[in-house]
Amino acid sequence: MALDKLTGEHSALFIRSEQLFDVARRKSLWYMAFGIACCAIEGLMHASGPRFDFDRMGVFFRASPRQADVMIVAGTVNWKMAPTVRRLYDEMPEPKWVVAMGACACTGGPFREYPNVMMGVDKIVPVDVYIPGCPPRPESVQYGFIVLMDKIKAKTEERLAAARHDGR
Amino acid sequence: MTAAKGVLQRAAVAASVETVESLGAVCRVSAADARKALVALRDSDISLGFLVDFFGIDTGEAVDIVYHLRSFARDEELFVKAAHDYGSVLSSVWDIFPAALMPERETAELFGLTLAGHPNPKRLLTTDGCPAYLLKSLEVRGADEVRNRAAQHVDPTALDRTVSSLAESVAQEPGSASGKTPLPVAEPGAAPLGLVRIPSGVDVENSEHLILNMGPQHPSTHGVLRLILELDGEEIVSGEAVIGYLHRGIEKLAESRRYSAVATLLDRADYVSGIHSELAFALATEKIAGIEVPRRASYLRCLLGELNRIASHITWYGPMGLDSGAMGQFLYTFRDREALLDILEDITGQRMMFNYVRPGGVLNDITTTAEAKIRTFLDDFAIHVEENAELLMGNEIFQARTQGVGVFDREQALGFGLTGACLRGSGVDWDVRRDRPYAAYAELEFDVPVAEQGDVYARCQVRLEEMRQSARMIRQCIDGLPEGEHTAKVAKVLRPPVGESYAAVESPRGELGVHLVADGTDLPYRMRYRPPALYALQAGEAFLPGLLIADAVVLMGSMDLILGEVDR
Amino acid sequence: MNPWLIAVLRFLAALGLMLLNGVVMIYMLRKVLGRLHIRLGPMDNGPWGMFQTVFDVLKLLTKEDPTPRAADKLLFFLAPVIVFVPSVMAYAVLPFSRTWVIVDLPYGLLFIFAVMSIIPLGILAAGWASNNKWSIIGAMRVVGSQVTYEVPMLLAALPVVMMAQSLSLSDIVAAQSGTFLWILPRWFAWNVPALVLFFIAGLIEAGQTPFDLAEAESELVAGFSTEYASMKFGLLFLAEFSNVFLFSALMVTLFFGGWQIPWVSPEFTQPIAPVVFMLKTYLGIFFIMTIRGTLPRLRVDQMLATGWKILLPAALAWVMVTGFIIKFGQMFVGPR
Amino acid sequence: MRIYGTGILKSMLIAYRNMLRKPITVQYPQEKIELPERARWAVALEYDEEGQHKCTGCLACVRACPDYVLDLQMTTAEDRSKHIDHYRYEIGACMMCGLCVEACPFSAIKMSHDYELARIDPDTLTVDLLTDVPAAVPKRKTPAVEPAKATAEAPAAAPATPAAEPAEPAVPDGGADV
Repeated sequence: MALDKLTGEHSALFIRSEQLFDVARRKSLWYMAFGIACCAIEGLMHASGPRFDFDRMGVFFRASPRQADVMIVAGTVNWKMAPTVRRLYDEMPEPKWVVAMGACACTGGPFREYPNVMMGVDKIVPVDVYIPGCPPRPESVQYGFIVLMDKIKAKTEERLAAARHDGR
Repeated sequence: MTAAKGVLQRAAVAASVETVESLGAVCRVSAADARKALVALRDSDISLGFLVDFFGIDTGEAVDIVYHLRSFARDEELFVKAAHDYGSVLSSVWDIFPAALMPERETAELFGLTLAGHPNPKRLLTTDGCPAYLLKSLEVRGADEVRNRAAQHVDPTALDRTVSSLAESVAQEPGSASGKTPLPVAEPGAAPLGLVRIPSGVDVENSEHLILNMGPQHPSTHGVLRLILELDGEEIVSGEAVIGYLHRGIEKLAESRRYSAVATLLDRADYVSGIHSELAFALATEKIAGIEVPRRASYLRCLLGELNRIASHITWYGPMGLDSGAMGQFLYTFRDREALLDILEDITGQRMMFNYVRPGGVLNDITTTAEAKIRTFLDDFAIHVEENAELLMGNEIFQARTQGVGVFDREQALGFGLTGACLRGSGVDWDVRRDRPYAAYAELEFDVPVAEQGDVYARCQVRLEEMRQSARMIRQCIDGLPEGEHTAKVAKVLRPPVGESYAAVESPRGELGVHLVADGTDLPYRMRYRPPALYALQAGEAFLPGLLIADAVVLMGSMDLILGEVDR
Repeated sequence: MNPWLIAVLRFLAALGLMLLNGVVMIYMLRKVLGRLHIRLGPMDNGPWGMFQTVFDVLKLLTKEDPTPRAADKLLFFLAPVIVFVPSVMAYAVLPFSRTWVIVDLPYGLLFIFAVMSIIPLGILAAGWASNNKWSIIGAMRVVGSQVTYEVPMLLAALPVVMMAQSLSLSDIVAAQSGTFLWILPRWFAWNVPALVLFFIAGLIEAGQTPFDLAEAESELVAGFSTEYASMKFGLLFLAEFSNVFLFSALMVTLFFGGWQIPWVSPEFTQPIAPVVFMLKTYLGIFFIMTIRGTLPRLRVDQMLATGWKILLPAALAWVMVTGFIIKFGQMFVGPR
Repeated sequence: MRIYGTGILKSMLIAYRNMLRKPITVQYPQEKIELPERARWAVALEYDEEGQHKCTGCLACVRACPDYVLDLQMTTAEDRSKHIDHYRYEIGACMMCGLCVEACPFSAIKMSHDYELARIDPDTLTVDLLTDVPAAVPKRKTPAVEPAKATAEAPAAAPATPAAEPAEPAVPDGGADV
C-alpha cells in the first residue's frame, strides 16, 4: 500500500521520526527517586545537588515510577527489598532502563557474604549499566548516564539499520 | 555495684554481680528472674531507669540476653545478663522499658527465640523463613560462593508471587505458629508513658479506616523506611514502622572480618557519619587490647568527627527542609557539604566511606591542603549557617509546621531510649562527649545545647546549635593540633585478649555504642552496634497516632533516621 | 469569513499559546530554580539547554501509557482532558492588547473564575479514577482547597471590579491607564490588601508553594498524578503550569495595568502591547517560581484555616472598605 | 514583637541573595574536579621504571581483602619460581577501602584515580590485572638478581583490558581465607 510505504516500519518518515524520538529519549532521562542505601546520598542527592547538577544533562527526578524512565538502584538489595524493586520496575512504563549503582547493586558488594543479601540486582531486573564504586562519585554516575545514552543510541541505530535493510 | 547487689537481694533474685575488666559491673540472673530483677533495679533508689541497649550474645551454650542499664542520677551503668536456651521464650520487658520494643523483636528473630508478651511480636528485620542469622551455627557465604555470582539463581516469577502477597505480609504472623500472644496491657488507656495507643502495629485486616503504605519507595522516608498508616481522613489512627529493607548483617559480618577491616562495614552502617562508628569500634578495641592512642591521633579523631558531624547534620537539615517543602534549603546546605566532603576526601581518601579511624590511631596525617580548606570552609560556614537558620528556622511557615508537633516530654524521651539531639531537645542535658569524654573532647571547649519543648522545632534548634559548636571545636582542633605520631604502634593483625568492652561516642544521631566481645583470635567474637536511630525510630512510631500525614513526615524527618544504621 | 472557521482558528490560537507557554515555562522553571539554588539548570541540550523541555515532551509522547488494572478506565482517560480544556478556554478572554483578545466577553472575569472552577473537578476525577491512595488523598486536598480559595479570590477581585465598574477584562485594563498623584501609574495594585489577598488565594488556586498540597512531593509522592504516565501526565503537568500562567496574567490584568506601560500613552504602546503583557506576566511567574523554590509548605489544616479564618473575612471586610472609599471618593472628588 | 510574615520575607531575600551568587556547578564531562592525592578508586597495578609489574604473588592483598575481591592463582615451579596464572580483580564488588594496598609489602598495586568505571557488560565487572606472567622476584630479598631476571622474561605485563576476554566465574582458590 502506498500509505504503508509512506509511514510504515521501513519508511524514511518512520526512520527519521524514530531518530528524533531517540534523541528525545536520550536527552530526557528522568530517574526515579528511589534511594536504598549509602549510594543514594552520592548518586541521587549529591548528583542532583548544586555541585554536580544532574538537571544540566536533562536528568531529573520524579517520585512516581510511572513518570520515570530510569531506575537507579542505589544500594544493597536484600530478600525483603527484592519484591519491591521488582514491582517498581514493573510499574515503570516502557521504554525503561536500570542503572545498578555501586558495588552492592552490581554484585552484592561488601555485604555479599551475608545470606540475606542478593548478589547483584541483575538477578531480578535487567540492568543496562553497571557503575562500580562504593559509593561511586556523582561524576561516576553522570558518566554512567553518558554510557547509558550511548547504549540507547547504539540500540536505536541497530534497529533502524535493520529496518532500512528490510525496506530495501 | 554493691548497691545493685543489695537491691537484688531485697527483691529475692538470685544474682551474681561481678566487675568485668574494661566493661564494668555485670550482673547475671536467670532467664526466669530477669523481669523481676529489672523491675527492682528500675524502681530502687539506684534508679537504673534508662535502657541503653538490649541485645544478645551467642556464647556457644546459650544466648545471653544483655540489658544495658544506666542511671543518669548516679551516673552508673550495669549490664544485666540472662542466659536463654536456644529456641526458648524471651519474655518481653517493653512495659518496664519501652525502649526494648524494637530491639526485642530484632533479638528474638536473629537468635531464633520466641517473643512473649510483646504487643507486636512480628519479625522486624527479615522476612518469614529466614534463619536466625546471629547464631554462631549459621555460616556466612564463603569465598567460593561469593566469587561464583552466576550460581545464585533467582527466579523472577517467584518474586511476582511475593509481590502479590506483599499486601498480606503486613498482617503476617511471626515465625511461631502460636501467633500473637495476648497483650499484657489490654486497654488503650493503660499504655505506658502516656501514649495514645500501645504500639501494637496496624491491624490491617479488621480496620475500617484507610490503610496507607508509605514507603519503602517514598520521597520523604530517607531511604527504605516503610510506614503503615491507618488513616481517618488525614489523621493517623495508628502507625507501624516496618524496617529491614536494608538489613545486610553488619553485626554478623563483623564476626568474620579482622579488626582492621571491620571499619569498612561500620562506615556503611551509619553512612553519613562513618567516622563516628569507626571511632566507636576503635575505642572498644583499644579498651580490650589496652592500646594507648597518641594525642595527635585523638585530636585528629575529634577534628574529623566534628567535620563529619556537620556533614551529617547537613544531610538532616537539608532534607528536613525538603520534607517540609523548602526545596532551596536542601541545595544550600549541600553546597557546604560538598566543601566538607572535599576536605574529608583530601584527608581520608574517600568522600563517604573513610576507613580512616583504626584501632591505635588514624590512617593518615592531615594534609596542608586540607588545613587550608578547613579554614576557608569555617569562614564560609559561619555565614551560611546563619543564613540557613534564618531561611528555615526563622520562617513562620516552618515554625507553624514544627512547633508543637511530635512532642516528647522528658520521661517519654528517656523511656524510649532516645539519645543525642532528640534527648537534648526534650530537656535532658546529656552528651557523651562531655559526660563520658573520649578522644580529645576533655580538652576541647564547647557548649551542649538543650531545648525544653521537646517538639520537632526544639530538635531542629538543638541540631542547628550543634553545628555551630562543631565549627567552634574544629577551629580549636586545627589551631591546637599537637605534634606527634598519628598512630600508635599496633600489630598488623591485631589479636586482642579475651574480654568484653563497651565504648560509646556521640554520633550525630545520639549515643552510638559498640559492645565488643573478643575471644583472643584476630576476628571479633561478637560486635553489637547500638543504633541510636533505631531507638529514635521506635519513639517516632509510638507517637504517630493523632498526627496528620504531613506531621508524620516532619516527625520522622526530625528523628534523623539513617536506615543503614537502623537495619544494619 | 466563515464564523466557524474563525472559532476554530481562535481555539487553535489559544491551544497553541498554551502549549508553547507550558513548554517555555517548564524550561524557565528549571532554569530559575537552578540559578536560585546556585546551580545552572539545563545546559547540555541545545544552547543553555533551551531544547530541554521540547525533548521532554517528545519523550513523553513516545512513552508507554499504562492504565492501572484497578483504575476506572474511562475517567482515567478523561481526567487529563477535563483538567486541560478549561485552561485552554480561559486563555480566550485574556486581553493581550486592545485588539488581541480571542473573545472579548463583557463578563470575562466571571468567565475565567467559572472555567477555572472546573479544573478541580478534573483533578478529583484523576485522583478517584487512579484508584491509588496517594492520588485520592491529593485529589481530596484539591477539592478541599477549592472551596477555600474560590470565594476569597472572587471577593479579592471584587474591589477591582468596583473601581473599574466593569467585569470585562479589557475595560479593567483600560481603567488603569494614566497616572494619579501626578507620578504614580494608575494601577489597581495600590489597593494593596486586595492584591495580597488575591495573590494568596491565587497561590492556592494554582497549587503553588506554600500551598502545593495536591502534589506535595515529600508527602504524597506525586499527588493526584501519581498513576499517570506518558502524555497524560504531560497534559496534567502542562495544565498546572498553564494555571500558573493564567493566575499571573490575571494578576497583571487586574492589578498591574495589563498590557500598558506606565507613563506611556496606550496608543503608543499598542504595537508592542502583547510583548509588554507577556513580560509582566512572566515577571509574576518568576516571582511565583522563586517562592516555589524557597518556602516550606503549609499543612492541610493550616491551609484551610488560612482560607476560611483569614482570607475570607479579610476579603469580605476589604470589599466593604473599598466600597466606602469609592463612595466617599466620589463624594469629594466627583465621579471619575 | 515580630510582625507575622517578616520571616517569610527574609527567607525570600536570602534566596535572592543566593541567586546572585556564582553557581558552584562543575559541568562534568567538559570540566572535571581534580582529585586529591589520596583519593582511592579502582585498584591498579604499579609498574617499575622498566614497565614491569611488581607483584610477587605473596597473596597479602588477597588475605587482606575482606570481600574476596582479589583472586590470585599461581603455579610454583620446581625451582620455586612463581608463575601467576591470573590475578583477578572483581571491580564490581570492590569497595575501594585500600586495605589491599596497605597490605602489599612491595607496593605492587595502588589505588588509582580512575573513577569513570561505568560499564554495560556484566562480564567486565571482573577484570584481569595480570594473566599468565611470571611473578616478580621480591626486591628486598634479592636486589642483585632483579635486573637479570627482568631482561630474561618477556615483557608480558599486560595492563588490565576489560574486554580482552570474557571472564568466567572465578575459580575458587584456597589462599583467600581471612
